[in-house]
Amino acid sequence: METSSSLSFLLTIPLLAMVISWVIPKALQRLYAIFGSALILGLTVYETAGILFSATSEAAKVFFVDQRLEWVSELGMSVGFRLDGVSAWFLILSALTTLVAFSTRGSWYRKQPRLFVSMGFFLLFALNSAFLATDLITFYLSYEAVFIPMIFMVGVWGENQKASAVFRFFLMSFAGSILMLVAMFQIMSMHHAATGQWSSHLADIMKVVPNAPVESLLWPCVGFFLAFAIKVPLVPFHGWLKEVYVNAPMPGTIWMSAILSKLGVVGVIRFVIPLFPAVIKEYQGPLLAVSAVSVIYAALLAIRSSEGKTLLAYSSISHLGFVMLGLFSLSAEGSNAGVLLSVGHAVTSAMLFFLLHQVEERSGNVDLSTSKGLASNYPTLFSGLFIAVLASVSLPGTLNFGGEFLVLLNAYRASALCTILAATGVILGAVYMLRFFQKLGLGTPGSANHADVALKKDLSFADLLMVILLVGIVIYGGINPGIFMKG
Amino acid sequence: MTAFEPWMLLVVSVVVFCIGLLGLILRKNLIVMLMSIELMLNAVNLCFVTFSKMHQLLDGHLTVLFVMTVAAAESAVGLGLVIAMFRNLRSVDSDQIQLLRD
Amino acid sequence: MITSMILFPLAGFIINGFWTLWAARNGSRVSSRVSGAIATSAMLAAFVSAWLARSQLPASGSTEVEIFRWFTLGSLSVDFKLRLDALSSLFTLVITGVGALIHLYSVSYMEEDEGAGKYFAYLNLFCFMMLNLVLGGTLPQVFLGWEGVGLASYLLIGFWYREEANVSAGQKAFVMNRIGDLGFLIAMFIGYKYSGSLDLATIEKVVLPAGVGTSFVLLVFLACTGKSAQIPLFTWLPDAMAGPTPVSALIHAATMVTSGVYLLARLSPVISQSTTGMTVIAGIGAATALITAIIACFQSDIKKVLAYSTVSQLGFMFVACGVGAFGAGVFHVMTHAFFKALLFLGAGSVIHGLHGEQDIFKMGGLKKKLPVTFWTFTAGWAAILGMPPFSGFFSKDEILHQALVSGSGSVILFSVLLIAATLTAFYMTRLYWLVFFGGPRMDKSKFDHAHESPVAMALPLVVLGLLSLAGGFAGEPVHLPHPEAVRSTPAWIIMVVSVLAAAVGATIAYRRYSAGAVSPEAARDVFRIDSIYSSLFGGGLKATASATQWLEERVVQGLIRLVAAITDLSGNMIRVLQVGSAQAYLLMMIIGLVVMVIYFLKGVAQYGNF
Amino acid sequence: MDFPVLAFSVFSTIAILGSLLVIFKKNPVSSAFALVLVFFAFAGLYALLGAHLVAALQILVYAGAIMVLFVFVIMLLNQDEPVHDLEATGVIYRVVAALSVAALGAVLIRAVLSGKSPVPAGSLTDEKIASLGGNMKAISEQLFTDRIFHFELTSFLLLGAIVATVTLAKRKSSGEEGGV
Repeated sequence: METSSSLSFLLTIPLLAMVISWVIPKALQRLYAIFGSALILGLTVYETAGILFSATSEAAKVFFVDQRLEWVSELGMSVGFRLDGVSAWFLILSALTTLVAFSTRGSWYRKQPRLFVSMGFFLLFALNSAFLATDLITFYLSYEAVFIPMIFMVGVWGENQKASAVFRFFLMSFAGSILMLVAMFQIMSMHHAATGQWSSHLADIMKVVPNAPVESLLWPCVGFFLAFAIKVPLVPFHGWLKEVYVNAPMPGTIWMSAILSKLGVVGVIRFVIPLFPAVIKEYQGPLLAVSAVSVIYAALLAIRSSEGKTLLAYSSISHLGFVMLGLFSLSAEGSNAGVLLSVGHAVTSAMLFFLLHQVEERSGNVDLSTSKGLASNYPTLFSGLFIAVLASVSLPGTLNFGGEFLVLLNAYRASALCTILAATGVILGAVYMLRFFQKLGLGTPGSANHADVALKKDLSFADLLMVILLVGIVIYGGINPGIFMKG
Repeated sequence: MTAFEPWMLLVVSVVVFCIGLLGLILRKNLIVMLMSIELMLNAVNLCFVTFSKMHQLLDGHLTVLFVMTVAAAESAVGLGLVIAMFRNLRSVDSDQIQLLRD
Repeated sequence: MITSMILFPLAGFIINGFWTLWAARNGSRVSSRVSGAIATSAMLAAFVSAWLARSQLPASGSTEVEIFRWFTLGSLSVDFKLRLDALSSLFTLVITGVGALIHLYSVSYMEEDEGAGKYFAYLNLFCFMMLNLVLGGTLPQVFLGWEGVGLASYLLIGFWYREEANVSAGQKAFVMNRIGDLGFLIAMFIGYKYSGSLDLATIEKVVLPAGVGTSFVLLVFLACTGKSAQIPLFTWLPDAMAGPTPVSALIHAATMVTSGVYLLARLSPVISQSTTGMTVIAGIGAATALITAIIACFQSDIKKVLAYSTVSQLGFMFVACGVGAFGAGVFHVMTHAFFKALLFLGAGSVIHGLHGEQDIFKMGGLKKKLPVTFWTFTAGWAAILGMPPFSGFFSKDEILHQALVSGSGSVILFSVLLIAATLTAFYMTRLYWLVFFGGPRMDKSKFDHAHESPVAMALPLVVLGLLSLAGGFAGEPVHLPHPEAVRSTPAWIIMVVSVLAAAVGATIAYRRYSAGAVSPEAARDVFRIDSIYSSLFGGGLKATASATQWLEERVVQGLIRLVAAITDLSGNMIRVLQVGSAQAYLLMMIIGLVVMVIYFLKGVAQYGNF
Repeated sequence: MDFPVLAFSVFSTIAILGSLLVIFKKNPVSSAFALVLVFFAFAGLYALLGAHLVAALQILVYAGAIMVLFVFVIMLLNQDEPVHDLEATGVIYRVVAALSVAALGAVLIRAVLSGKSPVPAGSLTDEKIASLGGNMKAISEQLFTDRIFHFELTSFLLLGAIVATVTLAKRKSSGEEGGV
C-alpha cells in the first residue's frame, strides 16, 4: 500500500464498479451497490491506513503519495494527484457517503436502477479524483464531472419540480466553475509570464503565484472563491440549495450535503488559501463575517422551515458556515479544525438524511406540521435520529463538538466579534434541531397517519447496522477526534 | 505561361471544395447533398495528394486510401438513411426532417 | 477509585439503554425492578467509590487521573482527566449519595411506568455527566458534563413525551441552558487566549487584565444563570417540573442546578479578581432569591412551590459566592441537596399517595395517612426554614452573616436575604400546613385511597430526613478562602434575627391557613416574567426569522429568478436563429469559420508566415 | 504550353464545371453523371501528380462503386425527374450562402497563394519512388508494414457500415404498407 499504485487503485476501482454494474441484473442492483460501495469503503480505509493511523504526523508523511503524468505537455497540462492526510479522509468520506446513499430505498431502484448505480459509482470516481487532484486542470475536470451524475440524479429521479431544480443547480454551479476556469487560465498565464513555461500543476504554480502582487491576484482569487462559495454554499450564494435539496431524490441529497459541499471546503483549503494568501489576509475580516452571517442566516431560515428536508438543508449551510469560519481564521489549527468539522458534518448529515429517509418511507412525508409522535413506533429509528440530532447540535462527546469547539477557539483569536456572532448559531441550532425532532418523533401520534404507520416495522437489520456504523463513527470521533486531524 | 506547379492543384481543390459546400447548403434533395459531400471529399483528397507531392512523402496517398474507405462507408450509410427516410416520409427533402427544433 | 466512580453510572446507562432499546425493538418491555436494581446498584457502587476516593485524598491538594488524550491541535492539547480535590469530592459524594437514594426511591415510584428502563438509563446518564462536570480536569471536560446534564435534563423533563407540554418544557430548558453555554464557550476562549491552556489547574491561576477579567466573570456567570436558573434565565426551572418527581429532586434541586455554584467555587481565584463581576453575582443572586420567593407564595402546585423555592435558595448560594464566601455557598449546596431532595421526594410520595394530585388546595389532613412522609417532610421543612439545629440553619445563617460582614456585603444585601428568608418560611409553612393538616379537601374516595409509600420510597426519605437534621453539624465542608470581615457584627445577633424572621414568616402562614376552611387560591403569575419573555424573545426570534425568510424569498430567491430569467431571455433570442435546418446551421458555421480564419490570419500575418 | 500544364488545364476545367453541374442540375440523374465526370477529371489530376495508385482507385471506387450506388438509389426511389428544391430557399438565403462560401474560398485561396512552398519533410522524389519499384509498390510497402494496424481497423469501419446500412434499409415489418 505504498507509492502510486494505491492512488491509481483508489481511482480506478469506482470506475470498475461502474462498469460491472452494467452487467448486473436489475433486481440485484441494490445489493450490488451496497456491497460494492462497502467493499470500496473497506479498501479505501485499508489503502489509506498508512497515512491515517500512523502514530505521528511525521511518520504519516512517508505515505504521502504524489503522482504526476504529463498529458498535453505543450500546454503544460498534466494529471496530478496527491494522497495526504486531508484527501485520505475525504476519500473515506465519499466512499462512506456513497454507501449510505446506496442503502436507501426508492424509485431510483425501480426506474432505471442500472443508470442510478453506475452514476453513483461514477460520482464516487469523480469525487475521489477531485479530492486528490493537485493539478488545476485535473481538478477542474473532476469538479465538472461530479456535476454530470448529479444532474442525472435530480433530473431522472427527482421530485415534483425537478426541472427547475436542475436548471438552478446547473446555472449556479456552472457560473461558479466558469469563473474558476477563467481564474485558472489567468494564473496559468501568470506562471507562463514569469517562467516562460506553461504548467497547470499546483507545485509549479505555487512557486510563482503566491508571490505576485496582491492587485493582480484579486480577481483570480474572487473567481476561485465564488466557485467554492457557491458549492459550499455560503450566504448569499446559497440560493440554489433549497430547491435542489428538496427536489433531489434522497441519495442525491445525501451526496450533496455530505460530500459535494466538501468539494468547496477542499477547494478553499487546497487552492484559495495557499494560492492567494495575501488577498485572503487582506479580506479576512469580511470573509469571517460572511461565514458568521451564513451560520446565523441559515439557522434562522431553518427555524422557519416547515419541512424536514428543507430544515436539514438550511442546517447544512449553517454548519458549513462554521467550517468556513475555521478555514478563514487562517491558522493551521483553524483549518485542521475546519477539516474535522467537515468530517463531522459529512457523517452527521449523511446520517440525518438517511434516517429522515427512513421516516419518510414510513410516514409518507416529513412535513413537520403534520407528522408527529412517530418515536414510540420506531424506537431504534428515532434513537438513531436523536443521536444524529445531538451530533448536529454538536453536543460534547460527539464528533461535531471537537470540530466546532476548535473552530470557534481558533476563530476567536482572529475575530472575537465574528466568533461570538457565529456562536449564537449554537443556540439557534438547538432551537431548530430539537424542534425538528420534536415535531417528527414526539407528542401524541397524529390520528391521520397513525393507522397505516403502525403496520410498518422499525429499522430493518441492515439499516440498523448502517446506523450503528454511523453512530459508532460519531461517538468514537467524539472521544478521539485527534484521529481526524492529521493533516 | 508558367510551368505546372502543385499549388495550382490546391486552388482547384479549394474551388471544388467550395462548390461542394455551396451545394450542401443550397440543395434540399438529400441525394444531391450526399453528392456534394462526395465532391468535398474529393477536393480534400486532391489536397492530400498534392501535399504529399510537395513534401515528398507517401503519407498523403495512404490517407487518401483511408478517406476513400470512409467515403464508401459514408455514402452507403447515408443512402441507407435516405431510403429509410423515404420509406417513412415519402420524400427525400431535408426540410421534412426538422426534428431538431423543439 | 476516581475512574470507577464515573464508570459505574456509565455502565448502568449502557446496559439499561441497550436493553431498553432492544426490548422496544422487539415490542417487549424491560422489567422496571431489574433495570432499577441495575441502576441503583451502579449508583451505590459509585457512592462507595466516591467515599473511598475521598478517604484516599491527600490532606492537601488533589489527585489527578489522566484517562486519555482527548484532542490535540497545535499548541493546545486537552486531556480527558479526572481531578479530585476537597471541593469536587464533596460534590461527588452528594451526587452519588443523594443520587443512589433517589434511584432507590425511583424503583418503586416508576414501577408502573412502561418506560422505566429508559428512565433509569437516563438517570444513570445524568449521574455520569454530572460526575464528569465536577471531576473534569479541563474546561472542555467540564463543558462536556455541563452540556451532558442539560441533555439528561432535557430527556427527563420530556420523559412522558406524548404530552407536547412536557416536551416543550424540556426544550425550553435545553435552549435556555444553551444560552448560558454560549457564555461558557466564550469564557473558555478568553481563558485560552490569556492562559494558553484549557486545564483547570492553569486557568485557576491565570491573571486576566481588568476589563477582560470582568467579561470573563460575567460570561461564566451567564453560564451559571442558565444552569442554576438565576435571573434572567430562571423561567425554565418551574416548567421543568413536568418530569417525574424523583427527577425534580435529583436534577432540579439537589445536583444539576447547583453546578453553577460549583463552577464559581472552582474558578474562585479568577472570579474574585473582578469586583464588578462579584457585585453583579451577589446582586443577581439576591434579586433572584427575593423575586422567586415572592412568586412561590402565589403557587398552588406543590412541585412549582418547591421549584421556585429551589431557585430562591440558589439565589442565596450565589449571594454567598458574590460576597466571596464560596465556602458558605458550597455548604448551602450540600444542606440544600439534603433537605430539598427530601422535600421533593416527600412531595413525590404525597403525589404518589394521591394518585397524581399536585394541587395543594386539594390536599390536607394527610398527616395520619402518610406518617413517614409527614415526619420526614417536617424535618425538611424545619431545615429550609433554618430552625436550629436542622442543617439549613447553619448554612443559611453563614450566608446571612457573610452577606452582612464581608467586604462586598452590605446591609441592603442582608435585608433582601432576610426578607427572602421570611417569605421562604411563609410559603413553606403554607405548603406544609395545607398538605398535612386541616381537613381533607379532595374527594372522599381519593382520601380513603391515599396510602403510605412502600419501603423503597420510605427508606430514602428517612435517610435524607436524618441528613437534613444532622447534616449541618459537619460545618463548612470545603475550606475555600474567606473574605475579610469589614463589619464586626456578633454572630449570635444574626442567628437570632434569622430565626426570628423564619418564625415570623411561619406564624403568618399558620394564622392564615390554619383557621377553618381554606379557600382555594389559583396560582397567580405575579410578575408575568414568562409571558414577557415569550413575547420578547420568542417573538423577537420569530420576527427575526420571519424577516430572514422574507429576505430569502424576496431578495435572494428573487435574484436567482432574475438570473434565470435573463438566461431564459437570451436563450429565446438565440432560439430565433435555431431554424431547425441543418443546412442553415452549416451556413452559420461557415460564416463563423470565415470570420475566425480572417481574424487569425490577421494575427498570424504579423509573423509573416503561417 | 507543355503537356502537364495543358493536362492540368483540361482536367481542372472539367472538374470545376462538372462540380457546378452536380450542384445545379435539377435532375439528380444528371447530377450523378456530372459527378462521374468530376471523378474522372480528378483521376487525371492524380495521375498528373504521379499518384497512379490513387488515380486507379479513384476510378474503381468512386466512379465504379459509389456512383453505382447513387444511381441505384436514384432509380430505386424514382428520383429521376427534375426537382425544384433550389427554388425552395429564399433569395436572401441563397445570396448569403453564395457570398459566405465565396468568402471562405477567397480566404483559402489567399492562404494558398501567400504560402511558400515548404521544405520537403521526406525524400521520396519521383526518382526515388521509381527506384523503389513504383508508386504502387512503395505505398503497399508502407501500408502493410507501418500502417497495418490502421488498415485492419478499416475493416471494422466497413463492417459497421454494412451492418448499419442493412439495418436502416431493411423493411421494418411485413405489415408495413408501400415500399421502395
